[in-house]
Amino acid sequence: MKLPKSQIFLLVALLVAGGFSAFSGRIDPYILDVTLGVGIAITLASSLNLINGFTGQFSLGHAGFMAVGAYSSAMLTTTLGPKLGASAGVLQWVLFPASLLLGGLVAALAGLAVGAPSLRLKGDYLAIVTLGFGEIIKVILQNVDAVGGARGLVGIPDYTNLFWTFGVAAVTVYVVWALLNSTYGRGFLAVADDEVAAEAMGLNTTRYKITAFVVGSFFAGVAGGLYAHLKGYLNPGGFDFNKSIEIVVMVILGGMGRHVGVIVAAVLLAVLNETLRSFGDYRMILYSLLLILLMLTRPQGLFTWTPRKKSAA
Amino acid sequence: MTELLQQLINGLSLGAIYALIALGYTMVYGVLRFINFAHSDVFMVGAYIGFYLGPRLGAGTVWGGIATLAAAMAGSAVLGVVIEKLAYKPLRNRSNLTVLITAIGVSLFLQNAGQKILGANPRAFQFPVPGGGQQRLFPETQLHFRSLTISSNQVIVLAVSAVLLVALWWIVHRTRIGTAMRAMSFNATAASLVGINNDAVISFTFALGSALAGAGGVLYAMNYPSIDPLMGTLPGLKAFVAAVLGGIGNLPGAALGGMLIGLVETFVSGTRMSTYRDAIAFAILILILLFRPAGLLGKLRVEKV
Amino acid sequence: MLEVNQLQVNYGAITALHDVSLRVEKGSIVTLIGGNGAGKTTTLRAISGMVKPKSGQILYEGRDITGVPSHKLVGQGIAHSPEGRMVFANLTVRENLQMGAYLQRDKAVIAREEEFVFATFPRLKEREQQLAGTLSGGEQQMLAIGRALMSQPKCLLLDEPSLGIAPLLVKLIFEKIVELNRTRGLTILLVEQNANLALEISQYGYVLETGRILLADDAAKLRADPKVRDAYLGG
Amino acid sequence: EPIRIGEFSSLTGREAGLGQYTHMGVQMAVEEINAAGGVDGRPLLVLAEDTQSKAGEAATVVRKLITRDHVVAIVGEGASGRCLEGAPIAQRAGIPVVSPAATNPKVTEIGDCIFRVCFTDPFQGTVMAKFAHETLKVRRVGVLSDVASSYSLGLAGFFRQRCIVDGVELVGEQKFSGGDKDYRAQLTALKAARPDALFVPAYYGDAGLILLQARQLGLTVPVLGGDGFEAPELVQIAGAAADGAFFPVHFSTSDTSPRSRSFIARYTQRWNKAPTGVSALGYDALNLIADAIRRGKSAEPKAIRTALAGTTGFEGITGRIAMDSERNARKPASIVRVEGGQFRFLQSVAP
Amino acid sequence: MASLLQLENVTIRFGGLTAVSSVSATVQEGELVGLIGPNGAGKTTVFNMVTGVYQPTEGSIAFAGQPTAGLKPFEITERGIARTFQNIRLFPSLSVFDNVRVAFHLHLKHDSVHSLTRGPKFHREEIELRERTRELLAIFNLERVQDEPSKSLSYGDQRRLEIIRALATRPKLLLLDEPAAGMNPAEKLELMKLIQFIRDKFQLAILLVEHDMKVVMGICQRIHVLEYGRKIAEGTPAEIRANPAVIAAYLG
Ligand SMILES: Nc1ncnc2c1ncn2[C@@H]1O[C@H](COP(=O)(O)OP(=O)(O)OP(=O)(O)O)[C@@H](O)[C@H]1O
Ligand SMILES: Nc1ncnc2c1ncn2[C@@H]1O[C@H](COP(=O)(O)OP(=O)(O)OP(=O)(O)O)[C@@H](O)[C@H]1O
Ligand SMILES: [Mg+2]
Ligand SMILES: [Mg+2]
Repeated sequence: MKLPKSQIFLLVALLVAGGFSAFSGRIDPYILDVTLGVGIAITLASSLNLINGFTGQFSLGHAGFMAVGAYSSAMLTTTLGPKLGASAGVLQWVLFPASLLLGGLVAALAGLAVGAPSLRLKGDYLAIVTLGFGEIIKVILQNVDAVGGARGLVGIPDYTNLFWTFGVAAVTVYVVWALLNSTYGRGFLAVADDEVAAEAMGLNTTRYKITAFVVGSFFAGVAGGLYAHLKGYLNPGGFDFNKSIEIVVMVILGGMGRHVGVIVAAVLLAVLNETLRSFGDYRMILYSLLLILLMLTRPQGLFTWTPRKKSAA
Repeated sequence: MTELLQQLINGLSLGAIYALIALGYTMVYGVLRFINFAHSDVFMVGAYIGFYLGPRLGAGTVWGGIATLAAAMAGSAVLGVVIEKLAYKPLRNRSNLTVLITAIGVSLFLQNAGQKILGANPRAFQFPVPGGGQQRLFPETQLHFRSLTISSNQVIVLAVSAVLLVALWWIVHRTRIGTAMRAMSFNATAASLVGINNDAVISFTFALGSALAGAGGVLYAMNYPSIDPLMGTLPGLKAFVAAVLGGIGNLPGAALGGMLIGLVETFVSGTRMSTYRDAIAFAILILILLFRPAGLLGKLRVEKV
Repeated sequence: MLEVNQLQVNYGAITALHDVSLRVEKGSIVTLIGGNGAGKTTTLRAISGMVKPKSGQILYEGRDITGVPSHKLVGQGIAHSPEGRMVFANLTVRENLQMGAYLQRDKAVIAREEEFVFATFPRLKEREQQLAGTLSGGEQQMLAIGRALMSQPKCLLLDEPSLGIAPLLVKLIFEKIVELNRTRGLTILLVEQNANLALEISQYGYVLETGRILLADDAAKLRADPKVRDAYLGG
Repeated sequence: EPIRIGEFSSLTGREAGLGQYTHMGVQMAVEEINAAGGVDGRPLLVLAEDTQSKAGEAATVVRKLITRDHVVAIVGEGASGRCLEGAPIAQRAGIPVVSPAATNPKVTEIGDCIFRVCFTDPFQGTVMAKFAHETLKVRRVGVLSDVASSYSLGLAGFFRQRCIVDGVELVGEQKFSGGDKDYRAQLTALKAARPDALFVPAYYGDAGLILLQARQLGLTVPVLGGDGFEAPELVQIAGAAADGAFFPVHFSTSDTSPRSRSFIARYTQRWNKAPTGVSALGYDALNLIADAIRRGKSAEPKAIRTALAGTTGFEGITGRIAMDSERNARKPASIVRVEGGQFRFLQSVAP
Repeated sequence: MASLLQLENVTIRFGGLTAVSSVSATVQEGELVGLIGPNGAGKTTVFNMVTGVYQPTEGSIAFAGQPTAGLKPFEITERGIARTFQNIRLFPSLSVFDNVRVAFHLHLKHDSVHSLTRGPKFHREEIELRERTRELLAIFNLERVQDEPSKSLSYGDQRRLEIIRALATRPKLLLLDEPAAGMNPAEKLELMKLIQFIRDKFQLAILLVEHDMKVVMGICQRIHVLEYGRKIAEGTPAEIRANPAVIAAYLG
């Protein structure tokens, strides 16, 4: 059977990730850490792009979904891992993906719970509700002793590697891309453009919005799982409003609803963050100035040469 | 009973400050349809202006206090206008999400430059007494009614907030520039077609909103005399929430939202549920929005198809 | 009164006007006709400062007003009733009209103009307190014209004033345009699809196609021109 | 060829105060050591990284310090949360970490490479409860702690445990969230419970306002705190309302020992302001590492670790330090009382 | 046989204002019916009630024999009513092509899952849809701008695109709200032909709101006239043209 181009892309991406992963032992752990961070950022930004960029909703709670995924996934590996008595390799290749899946599912569930009632809200009202949800999650995590409360969850095994990170990133990008590039998927864009007209064309706008929310949260949750097993430690404070804003910045800087632009923005911001480290406490000052400058010089998003909405699938 | 009353007073004085900041958010939003993230940092700068100018303006006396307050408002207004001109104006015809990012950039800049220039440590918002010792912005006394305690500062906060709110309402609803602001909020192109200078209106809006933030900063610092470059973020976030809760773009709504958030926080704080305070505040907010999708006093924009 | 010289306007990569020149004499009515996408709206937008021309020159009463922003032109006496109406949806009909007189400080004058608009469009009087956004399409069109009149312009740009207006009222509106032109000496640049009617009341006409002036002549001659009849007047 | 030592602390962000004071102590220690000819003839080079007071940064910067900068030991992160994030990575790489001020017991439980020069939460929580009970004769006590801070919750927990043992009644417990600024609601509720004393484990920024507002509300009972109270800003913010507060310090500026006096003088000279407890702890942490290198006669991480574990009588500014088997510094604490804006030494308490 | 669309005593009030008052009307299958009346008579409001944007305050609406009360707009579209808007509502940032393609969505055999798996069936359907989209665009000669975002079209072309988009939902009843607005007489003539062509080719009924009497009288089989929300007349174009009430209120 002839595989279409898009699926070949996905396969190749997965293979490349797997290939590199085999050498990860030889990669400088710091570079690896940053690279994995970039991969997670791509997943976060692409998944939020589905909600904020393509479907035109305004979520400010992506870090909340990420937290849900991170904690669920970490709880599974930290509680079940030691009991299984399996080798680290088995745990990394079997238990860990299961835990990522769990993180994604729990986050998707949360996405459904938040999305279903609140999607009739528009614009900033939706933003506030999602922001509120993120904060509620944070407060609850701070208060639950079983997950470490304010002290944080310690002792999470470091399973996150190149394969899982970039595999997930590739799958996310593929899913978002594939969802949109179909006649069905143009509906997301239509909802973003004009809800009244979309309804009149027979599109169930609520259904589209919920789908975007659930899929977006799912991948945010998976990204959370990766993050947990990269850092080895979780603290509720790490999933606050500022984290959500960070992801929103990637999406907007990338040009809202552009696949490649958002990926590049995610990479750029992560790399910028690291390169500026050498400037010590001027780092954030420079970072903020660069952010303003980027926006002023490329207001249409960094990478406008990527066609936004091609008619060809 | 007295505890309830005491909490009510505490909640109102906290809410009044949220209301002041929320008014600035709401005004800018009303005209430009975007959330000015840097607003909460203008609030911080306002407090620092008060901190540095206070001793020169005779802080500690009633008139000195008023002069300090006015200076902070003026300084913040200038800052607000400068930010608008440099960072937002070049993006005038772009989507408001684009502007949102520069606003976040400006916010980060003010916070971090603030930490570098003003120092990261909290400072005490107090002023030296000529003979030695420290004093507050306004002469302070505690008023006692039975076991109820009200600080004169709390009274000042409430009074100043009320005066500013009324003044603002008057400007927006009773003056020409106010009318222009409202017209712009509905349709900027049409507004320029009837002779409204959009840039002037926007500058004015920023000046006004930032002045309120500056006043809020000084009053906040007076009531909680510990200031630091990140002091704006939390009250800023809450004020933003208050503005939306009241119905973003709606002035009385912002005031009401601010008061409500202040009261909810205070009452929850005083109970066993205090650890869940923010969660409860947000849960209430979400519930209210689900039943009133345009906020408490907001009207859904009519859209005839 | 109004003179446009070799105007070019771009929207991004698209050139909407290539080389448009036209003149509107003081106190005259001039009509601009052309097919969809010809650039009629763009021409009006450029004159009233809503879009910045790439090149070319616009003179108003001898002054160069190229690139001057809309709000300044209102003060100089140019009013524009735009395509798409652009009423202030959340203000009432009355407030919309008063916004139209934003630069006018004399209350008596405002009241007089308001009377005039209400007399012209009694329907608006009936709907005085209704939010403009909930008006019917035709009612909004009346409001847009009325609002433009409120600034007491010397030169009025009308973009398809008859669009969405019932037949009886179309006649009425054209009568009023003539009346304004006669009694107040108002100069009018009219864009109309109802070309027959428009040319009937105009002294001069221009035909615009794909961003270029195709024909320019006395209105009566244009109406008689068989090519124009075929293409724009419906035979 | 300098000996490379890493440092990670919160130089910017919400807890920049803590990080910067620590960093100044570390910086001064290095300058002094190098001025005196270094360690065994080799100068020290400190590579400082900022965690921005943010979760997620510590893990990255510790990896960077280890693999990029090839540090042999790390001074790091006074905040317990971020220490818990960064330290496991150093543990895995076998690089010893000395935390200046992370008091959470979990920190040194990470593994045998993790040390600290400060006392722990159980220690100070217990000490303050004992002090309240025995010295102040408190029978009814109220607690106000910071829900977002593991430090604060930890102290409150150990304080509570000890109170139960001593039979002191806990009449009210309230929570706030760091940076709140308005604590009147909690204080009003606590006042209604009529305690004899309040225990407020909080950092000075919050604590100053809490003291101020408590007095404004007419709540005049003694307030007890943790080491987080110690900073000149406490008194600046609270003014006279700070008088009568009690808290334990690692190091007291009113300490009159020649060693302390000299440290204060040198520090003030160098930085133009007085040191705080964490400055002294940062200073001690670095000196302890230098001392371990000298004693182990090697700048290899393994040797440093072994030498650190064997520390018995290190004379620090914050007292004589001995490492116990849990790698916690065993050393006395002093309790001070605020009087007229000064921290007055009251008594010394041993573990 | 029951009518395709049946309005019975339909009334709607906005606050104190009765915008449509006890209107009854029908449209038969395959019929081309006009709805005319002065500005603000309630024509667009009738469209809004038929398509579920507003719910009538009183009275009932039935489509193909089924009451439509309580249905959401998209559910009504699913049953076979499509519309255009008086104030054009395209998807401004989508390309002309995608504006039409989205509207095919109702008759898709594939959904989100197929978009992901992208099997051969999915591709076949997509190719077919693309063909059909092009056919539709060709009706109005819009293939030349198919990759432009729809917001950059001129007013007249936007109107045409809206009609095509509505057709893509494959309606049994098409509601057109002032389709000829903004077109010159020559273009209007062309539009009239096209409307009739569409009706015949797609076998649908059309309800047309239009102020241009040439258009209405030229193509409608039957005309309803509203004034101040009430129906004042109904009949063939000839009857309407001669109706004194209509002349007084509307035609002049
Ligand atoms: N905002 C815009 N962005 C991009 N292109 C535009 C924009 N507005 C108009 N155009 C293009 O400019 C050209 C001229 O458009 P214009 O609106 O001036 O035509 P018009 O003569 O008014 O047509 P109509 O009779 O349909 O209103 C058209 O090709 C149109 O597609
Ligand atoms: N949502 C609403 N709220 C209040 N009034 C409304 C609303 N919708 C319509 N109306 C009023 O109902 C009346 C009928 O409006 P409608 O849009 O149906 O008129 P129309 O017949 O389509 O007129 P036109 O030919 O001008 O488009 C108008 O007077 C209008 O102001
Ligand atoms: Mg036009
Ligand atoms: Mg209508």
